[in-house]
Amino acid sequence: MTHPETSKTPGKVLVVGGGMGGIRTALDLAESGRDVVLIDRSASIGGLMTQLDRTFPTNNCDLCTLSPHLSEAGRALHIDLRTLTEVTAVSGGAGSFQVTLTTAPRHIDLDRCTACGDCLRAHPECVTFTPGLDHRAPTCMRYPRSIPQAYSIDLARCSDLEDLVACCPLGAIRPQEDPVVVQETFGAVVLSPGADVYDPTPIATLGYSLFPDVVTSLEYERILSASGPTGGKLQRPSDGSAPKKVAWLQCVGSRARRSEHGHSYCSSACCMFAIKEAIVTKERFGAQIETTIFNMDIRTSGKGYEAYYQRAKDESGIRFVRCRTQNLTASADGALALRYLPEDQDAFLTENFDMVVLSTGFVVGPRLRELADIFGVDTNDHGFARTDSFHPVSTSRDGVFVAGLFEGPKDIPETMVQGSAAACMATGLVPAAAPRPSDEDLPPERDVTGEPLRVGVFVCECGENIGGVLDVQSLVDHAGRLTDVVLSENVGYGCSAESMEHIRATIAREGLNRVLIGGCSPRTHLARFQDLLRRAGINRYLVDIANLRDQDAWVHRTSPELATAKGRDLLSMGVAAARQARPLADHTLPMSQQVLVVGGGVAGMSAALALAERGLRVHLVEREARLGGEALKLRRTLEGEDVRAGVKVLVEATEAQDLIQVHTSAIIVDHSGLPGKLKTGMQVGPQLFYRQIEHGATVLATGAMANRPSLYLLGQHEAVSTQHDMESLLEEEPTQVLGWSKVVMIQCVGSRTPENPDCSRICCQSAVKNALRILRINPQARIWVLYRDLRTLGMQENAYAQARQQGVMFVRYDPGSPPQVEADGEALRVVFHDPILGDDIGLRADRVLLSTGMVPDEEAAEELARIFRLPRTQEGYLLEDHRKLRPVDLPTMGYYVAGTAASPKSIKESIAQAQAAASRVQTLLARGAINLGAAVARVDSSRCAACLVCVRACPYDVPFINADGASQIDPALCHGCGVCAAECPAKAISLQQFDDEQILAKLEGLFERRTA
Amino acid sequence: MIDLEQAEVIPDMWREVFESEDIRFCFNCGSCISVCPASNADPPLLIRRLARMVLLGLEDELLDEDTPWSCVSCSKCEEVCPMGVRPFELGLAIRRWQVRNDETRIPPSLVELYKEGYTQPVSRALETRAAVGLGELPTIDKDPELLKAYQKMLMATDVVSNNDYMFKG
Amino acid sequence: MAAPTPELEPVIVAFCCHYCAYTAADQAGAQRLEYPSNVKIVRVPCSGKVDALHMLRAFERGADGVLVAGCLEGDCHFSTGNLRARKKVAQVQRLLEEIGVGPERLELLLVSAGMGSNFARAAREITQKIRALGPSPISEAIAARAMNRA
Amino acid sequence: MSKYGLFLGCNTPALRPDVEHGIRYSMEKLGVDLVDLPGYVCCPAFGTFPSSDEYAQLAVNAWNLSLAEEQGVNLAVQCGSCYSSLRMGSHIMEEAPKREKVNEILAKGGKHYQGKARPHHMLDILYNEVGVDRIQGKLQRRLDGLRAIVQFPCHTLYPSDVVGFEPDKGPPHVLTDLLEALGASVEHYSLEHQCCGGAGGFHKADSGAAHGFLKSKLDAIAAETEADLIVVSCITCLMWMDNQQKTLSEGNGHSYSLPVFDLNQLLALCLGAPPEHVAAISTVPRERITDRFK
Ligand SMILES: Cc1cc2nc3c(=O)[nH]c(=O)nc-3n(C[C@H](O)[C@H](O)[C@H](O)COP(=O)(O)OP(=O)(O)OC[C@H]3O[C@@H](n4cnc5c(N)ncnc54)[C@H](O)[C@@H]3O)c2cc1C
Ligand SMILES: Cc1cc2nc3c(=O)[nH]c(=O)nc-3n(C[C@H](O)[C@H](O)[C@H](O)COP(=O)(O)OP(=O)(O)OC[C@H]3O[C@@H](n4cnc5c(N)ncnc54)[C@H](O)[C@@H]3O)c2cc1C
Ligand code: SF4
Ligand code: SF4
Ligand code: SF4
Ligand code: SF4
Ligand code: SF4
Ligand code: SF4
Ligand code: SF4
Ligand code: SF4
Repeated sequence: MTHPETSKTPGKVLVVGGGMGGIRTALDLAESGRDVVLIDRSASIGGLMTQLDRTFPTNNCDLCTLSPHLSEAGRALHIDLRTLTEVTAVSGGAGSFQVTLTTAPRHIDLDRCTACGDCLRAHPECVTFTPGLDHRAPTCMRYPRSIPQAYSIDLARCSDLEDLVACCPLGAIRPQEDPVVVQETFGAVVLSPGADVYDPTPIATLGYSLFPDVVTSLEYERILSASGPTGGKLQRPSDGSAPKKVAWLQCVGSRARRSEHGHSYCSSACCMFAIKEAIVTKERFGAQIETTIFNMDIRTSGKGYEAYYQRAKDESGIRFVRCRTQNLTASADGALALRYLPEDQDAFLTENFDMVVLSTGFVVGPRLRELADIFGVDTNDHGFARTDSFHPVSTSRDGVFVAGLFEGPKDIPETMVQGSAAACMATGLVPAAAPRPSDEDLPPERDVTGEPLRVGVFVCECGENIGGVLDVQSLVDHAGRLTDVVLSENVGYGCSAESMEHIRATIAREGLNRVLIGGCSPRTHLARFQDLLRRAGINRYLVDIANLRDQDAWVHRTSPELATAKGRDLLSMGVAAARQARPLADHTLPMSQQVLVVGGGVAGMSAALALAERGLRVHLVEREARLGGEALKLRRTLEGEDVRAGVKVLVEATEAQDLIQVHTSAIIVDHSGLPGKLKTGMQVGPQLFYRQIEHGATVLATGAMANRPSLYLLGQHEAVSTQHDMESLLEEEPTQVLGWSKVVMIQCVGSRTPENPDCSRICCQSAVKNALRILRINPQARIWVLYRDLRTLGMQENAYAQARQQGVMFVRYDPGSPPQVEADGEALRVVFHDPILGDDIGLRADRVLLSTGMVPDEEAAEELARIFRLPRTQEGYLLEDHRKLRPVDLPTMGYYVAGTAASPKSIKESIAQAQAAASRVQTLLARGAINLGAAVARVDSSRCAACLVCVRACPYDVPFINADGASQIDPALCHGCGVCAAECPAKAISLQQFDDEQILAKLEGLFERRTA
Repeated sequence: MIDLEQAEVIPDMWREVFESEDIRFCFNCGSCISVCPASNADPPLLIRRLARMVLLGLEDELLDEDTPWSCVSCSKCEEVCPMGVRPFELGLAIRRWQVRNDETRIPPSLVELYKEGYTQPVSRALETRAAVGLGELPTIDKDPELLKAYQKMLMATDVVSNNDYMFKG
Repeated sequence: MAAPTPELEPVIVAFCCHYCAYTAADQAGAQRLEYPSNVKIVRVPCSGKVDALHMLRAFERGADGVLVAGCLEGDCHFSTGNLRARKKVAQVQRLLEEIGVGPERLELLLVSAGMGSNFARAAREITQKIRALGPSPISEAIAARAMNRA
Repeated sequence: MSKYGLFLGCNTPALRPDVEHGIRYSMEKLGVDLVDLPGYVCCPAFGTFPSSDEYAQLAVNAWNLSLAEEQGVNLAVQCGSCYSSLRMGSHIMEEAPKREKVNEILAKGGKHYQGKARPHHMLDILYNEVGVDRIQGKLQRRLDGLRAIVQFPCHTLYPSDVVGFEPDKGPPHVLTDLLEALGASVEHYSLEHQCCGGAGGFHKADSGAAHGFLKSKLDAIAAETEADLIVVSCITCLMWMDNQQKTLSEGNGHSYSLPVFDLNQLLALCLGAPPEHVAAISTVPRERITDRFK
């Protein structure tokens, strides 16, 4: 071991865990100017998501959504990424934690390794990050594009060390490496270490260790995944055949009281991922594959998830069976037979399936418990970090925050929200860092515009990778003969530190002004070479890469001559395009540092406070006369917290904050301006005085409304009320409750219906909460809860069990035959069907409580969306930019959403999203100016015919016809897709970095020889 | 239809039947019945349905149920029940409750057990035993004092003392 | 037809969107999946950026086949660029029909970034198809002209 | 090796004493001391006191357990139901207040149960105490060439946290391992882990269904294996699977005639016992197997 070294750089944040949560946190912190050390104990970052196929609710490929994030994380100057690293000791406190970090040896020098894979081919036994074939082996649970792009060596499994070291052409393998232990000081810590996935082996009846075709969901994801063990083919592990019938068994390891069956809470994400897996199975491998999901309740409570579920059922033809069967036998023909009795039927069925997927949930394993101990943070009985409703990402230890699965079971969107929220909280303890030295040290940029073209070509051999297939010398010679090429050479490993320096020096010495690298993929390496050009003193956009490795040598290994011929073509194309390259400037706009927060509920106040506490000036606009929103009507959370007290603290803090200007009784009436400098007008007070605010960012926290549909005699009979009404009654008139001998609660009243399709998410737990409160006052009361699916997510499931333990009866009803409620004098006559008894039950209830949930405030939301030009979902909630990866950002840059304005959620979730929104605002404003990159569309107004084609074509509604009668594209808004350029009939638009000249030049380059 | 205002309904019947709160944790998941051999019988033994009857306190219906008696005591339901309801033991408890409320439910074998100690003629199977080269066993009838003590003990149990007419004579 | 010399091998231009198709092509490499070297890839930000002009210019300069490749439906990084690409490919196919090049020489491919094998398969298939069709009339004319000159 | 009180229950000594003989024979050869339990009574079976009075059940359980305790031994049990009844009873009586209450009743019969004596199933003793190696060292003959299927006794498996003795989580294998140690090969089939359906009131409530249940097993064995015999380790399984083959064959067209053995019988045979002592009683003829031990 090396001696512990102490580096004192205060003002850093430590992020533990590089999954979705950790990456989001680190990115937000870095973007708001904080220095971050992001550690992960595994060899690459990405966490669970890297092992998944496609992820709900968008069902898109994880690789295309994840990789940009990973490279962002790898690139960001403020992020110090350390893999194979764990925390081994912690002392100190908020503002100054002394943390000991131990990095296990990778045995590969990251600066040298080019991820060529030679070591893996020579010694597969000891090189990890192998897409192996055993779908149960942890080593294969890797994805082929990892960050960092390097392998790691497991010395313990190596037989021939000497040979291993020798096989690496770059000498990157370092068997003698020791663990590195350092002590560093951090102002704040964010824990995002995820959770483990439940191992179903102990539940012997499920046959996991007996039958190869019984797999966990994670294994099934691997089988579906294009980068998985089967190469993306759906195959049964036993015999490689394609399954025709697949069954999912839900809640494996979850929702159990006996530890033999796992843990008591609901894992929250597995209903959705099972549905997703079934959909993907049908979509990708054939609609005729029968998919059945065995469940107790389907818990699809997220935004749009209910529709996802209904579509799965009605359109994809996925079958849902209510039975938690554990009768699994192998049938003679190698299939797996399941025997079950659907809840609403009276005949048992035995049915054969080719594969059975166990929907296993999340657990906190011993290593995570250890981590919690090291940090001394409180955990709940199940090992998850303890937080509370009003501090959703704060642990019991000051300065230590938490995000993602480690806080409780959740999916990616919720993880991303918490990741941003935790970043926000951490910024309160760590001021923005001074600009990185590398930002300043750059030489001035040489103006190359007038210069004659001087193209330099550098061809990599990349060891055997390119050199082993292509005739590199002939390529170098070929390139040297191309027009304007003044230098062409072989650089061995182009991206190694030595070669990079050589290329930089050569550019300067030879006065090159265009550069082409013949190497690997621009996707992975262009940024490095762009930085290199900038360091060499010329504009970063003057370089391109001809993809000789991934798209030539690697795919044509068996026909080297043809491959070399193609290599020549690629270089010709590259040089032709390079000759057309122009220096480009990144586009920036200055930005106002004020923030507008619309809506003064818990979300709006929390966002405003978080921003103000970090030094930003906030205008908080509330249409009502007082702050507080819906939460004012609540008394207790399920966990027993006093909501009124919590809201009071928020209101007082908001009103006391100098940097927050509260505008109550204010109505927003107009909105205009450019990104970064927006103007919003409102009318305030009874006199409707007009006021205008200038702001750089906007947070919408306008909430949703308590629903109140006229169903089940609501509003017509005294004894029928909503759960919402119950809140104050239970606190203020407990004696009323003493008189009730029977109470019936009806769930999903006005939610999960065609008019209001979303699940309201809060009303199942509210019913459980109120049932327990009623019993506390009147233990004699008999309570029935009539439900469709009981949706007590995460730890709420424990309260559901507690309610049953205390005698609350839960009976499922079918929406097709809902309960009947009739007046019976002062009381009510209720009749419902009990599927378990197969009979109707009738009773006289003293009270019927309706779980009416919430609905978007249709009028207000529509008006607001119109003023701010923001899209809404079909249901009427604000629509975020990306449901999964950017759940707080609205599609237009600079607008964010928080709380129930986005979708139904609890107070805790509303506040988390508010803090997340504050974090996103900080990342935006920290830049002082908006950098829009260089890939933007430009209109040559002299050619524009004002035909409106681009106006209609742009996916983001950017172009408009300006006062001069020509199309105008605001670079601040353009996303750079180039669609408008492609569509414009007058060819008046060009997309910089990809303009037509460059693309056409490639074609000319390719066909030069033939047409010449 | 079961009218909870009309039917014989005892709200706290579960306590009388099973004593333990375990039963109240049942969430009708169906694990137990999926593995139950006796769920193949007609009528099927459906433990979760019995649990529901107990919890609702449907006294009359439960007294009439024969299905608890078709259990093979394999206990697989106990193994698979995620909630620790102990369905097999619940079935036994229902039988006991029926026995307590309805003497015709008393298993006739109890009398044999009281008188001889065994459900089979263990002490009389001399020939069968001799045929395979085994002698007599020290069965309880060999020691009349002990048998008497055993019977005295049984007499101290509720089922025997409450129905002593069946056992005496 | 005479045995094809390398010079007479068909040339196929593949316009690949950066986020999915180009990544899939890289994936094919990472997995060492082989396909004919006739396919030459041009990287574009989005399949929706591929202009009729680009496709036609490729044919005009001698391409025997053109592939426009983008993300799966619903996955487009720019929301709907790939749908635009689909429309434009259909338009250009009609045009190719009219000018006698034949619509079957132009194809649209939608793949996700992880589908290296789909990309490789598509590359094999289009090459096979174009081989069967023979050189495009334009590239034939170009070749003939070059022969005459020689 | 330790000493056990042999708890025989009712069925074995009365109806299938050859199994008893087998146990006595093998245990002696393997150096396990077995003592009788004078005055033992029915475990009690689940259909008796456990179905009518919990304390009566526990008192009878405790009666039997106290007999062993008096001799300072644990119980060795072959019958699955006996084992389960005793095991579950002793488990319940681990709670001191319950045990005290039981002892009040037990005192009327002059007995006391301290909670020390524990029931062990024969498979448990053979596998976890004697061990496969020791058994193999003592074999005089082997079952080489025979193909068997096994019937796991449910009562020894479930609920695993109370009665289980399998060395690891996951599918049970104690019985198969022991059988393989004797040289037989064990074949697997789809319904392997399903109950035989023979105990309790199932066949009384619906004999058709109970027979159907067994029939599906036997059919699966016939279709999926080439088994020469069935091996069980519970007297109920033995009698049910053996006797009912005849019933099933009657008027069925198909005749079922797969010999059924208790593992202890095969073990005794391999350790040198004569079939007339340890494998004499059966419905399905089993000379096919026993002849090789003549
Ligand atoms: C089968 C399956 C399918 C799923 N499908 C979906 C889906 O379709 N859509 C969706 O939204 N969600 C899905 N999820 C849920 C989703 O994976 C999680 O919500 C998400 O990955 C959580 O991210 P995280 O950052 O909290 O944890 P993780 O992704 O688990 O990342 C945690 C990281 O921390 C590292 N780490 C752990 N301990 C330490 C330590 N002590 N020191 C340093 N580093 C440490 C780990 O190596 C890991 O890289 C699915 C989950 C599963 C199991
Ligand atoms: C019936 C019901 C029961 C619930 N039970 C629970 C529970 O038990 N536990 C729990 O944790 N959560 C519960 N919740 C959820 C909880 O109330 C919300 O999560 C939380 O109050 C949302 O806060 P918010 O700030 O996002 O929205 P809101 O509280 O709705 O606040 C939005 C604010 O914006 C204002 N506004 C709207 N439009 C405009 C505009 N155009 N201009 C200016 N101002 C505007 C509104 O007046 C309002 O004050 C329940 C919700 C309901 C409806
Ligand atoms: S550069 Fe060396 S260490 Fe890196 S992958 Fe290649 S052989 Fe392995
Ligand atoms: S109910 Fe909860 S634990 Fe069960 S599968 Fe659904 S999300 Fe997972
Ligand atoms: S009652 Fe509310 S939370 Fe429960 S399922 Fe219905 S809408 Fe969802
Ligand atoms: S490049 Fe794309 S985003 Fe930009 S204006 Fe054109 S169509 Fe719109
Ligand atoms: S498509 Fe071209 S010509 Fe038409 S309005 Fe847009 S820029 Fe002008
Ligand atoms: S113990 Fe009885 S109720 Fe339970 S599974 Fe076995 S037969 Fe069915
Ligand atoms: S397995 Fe347990 S919880 Fe499930 S239905 Fe049966 S008794 Fe109820
Ligand atoms: S998203 Fe659009 S840009 Fe992406 S890969 Fe696809 S077509 Fe292309």
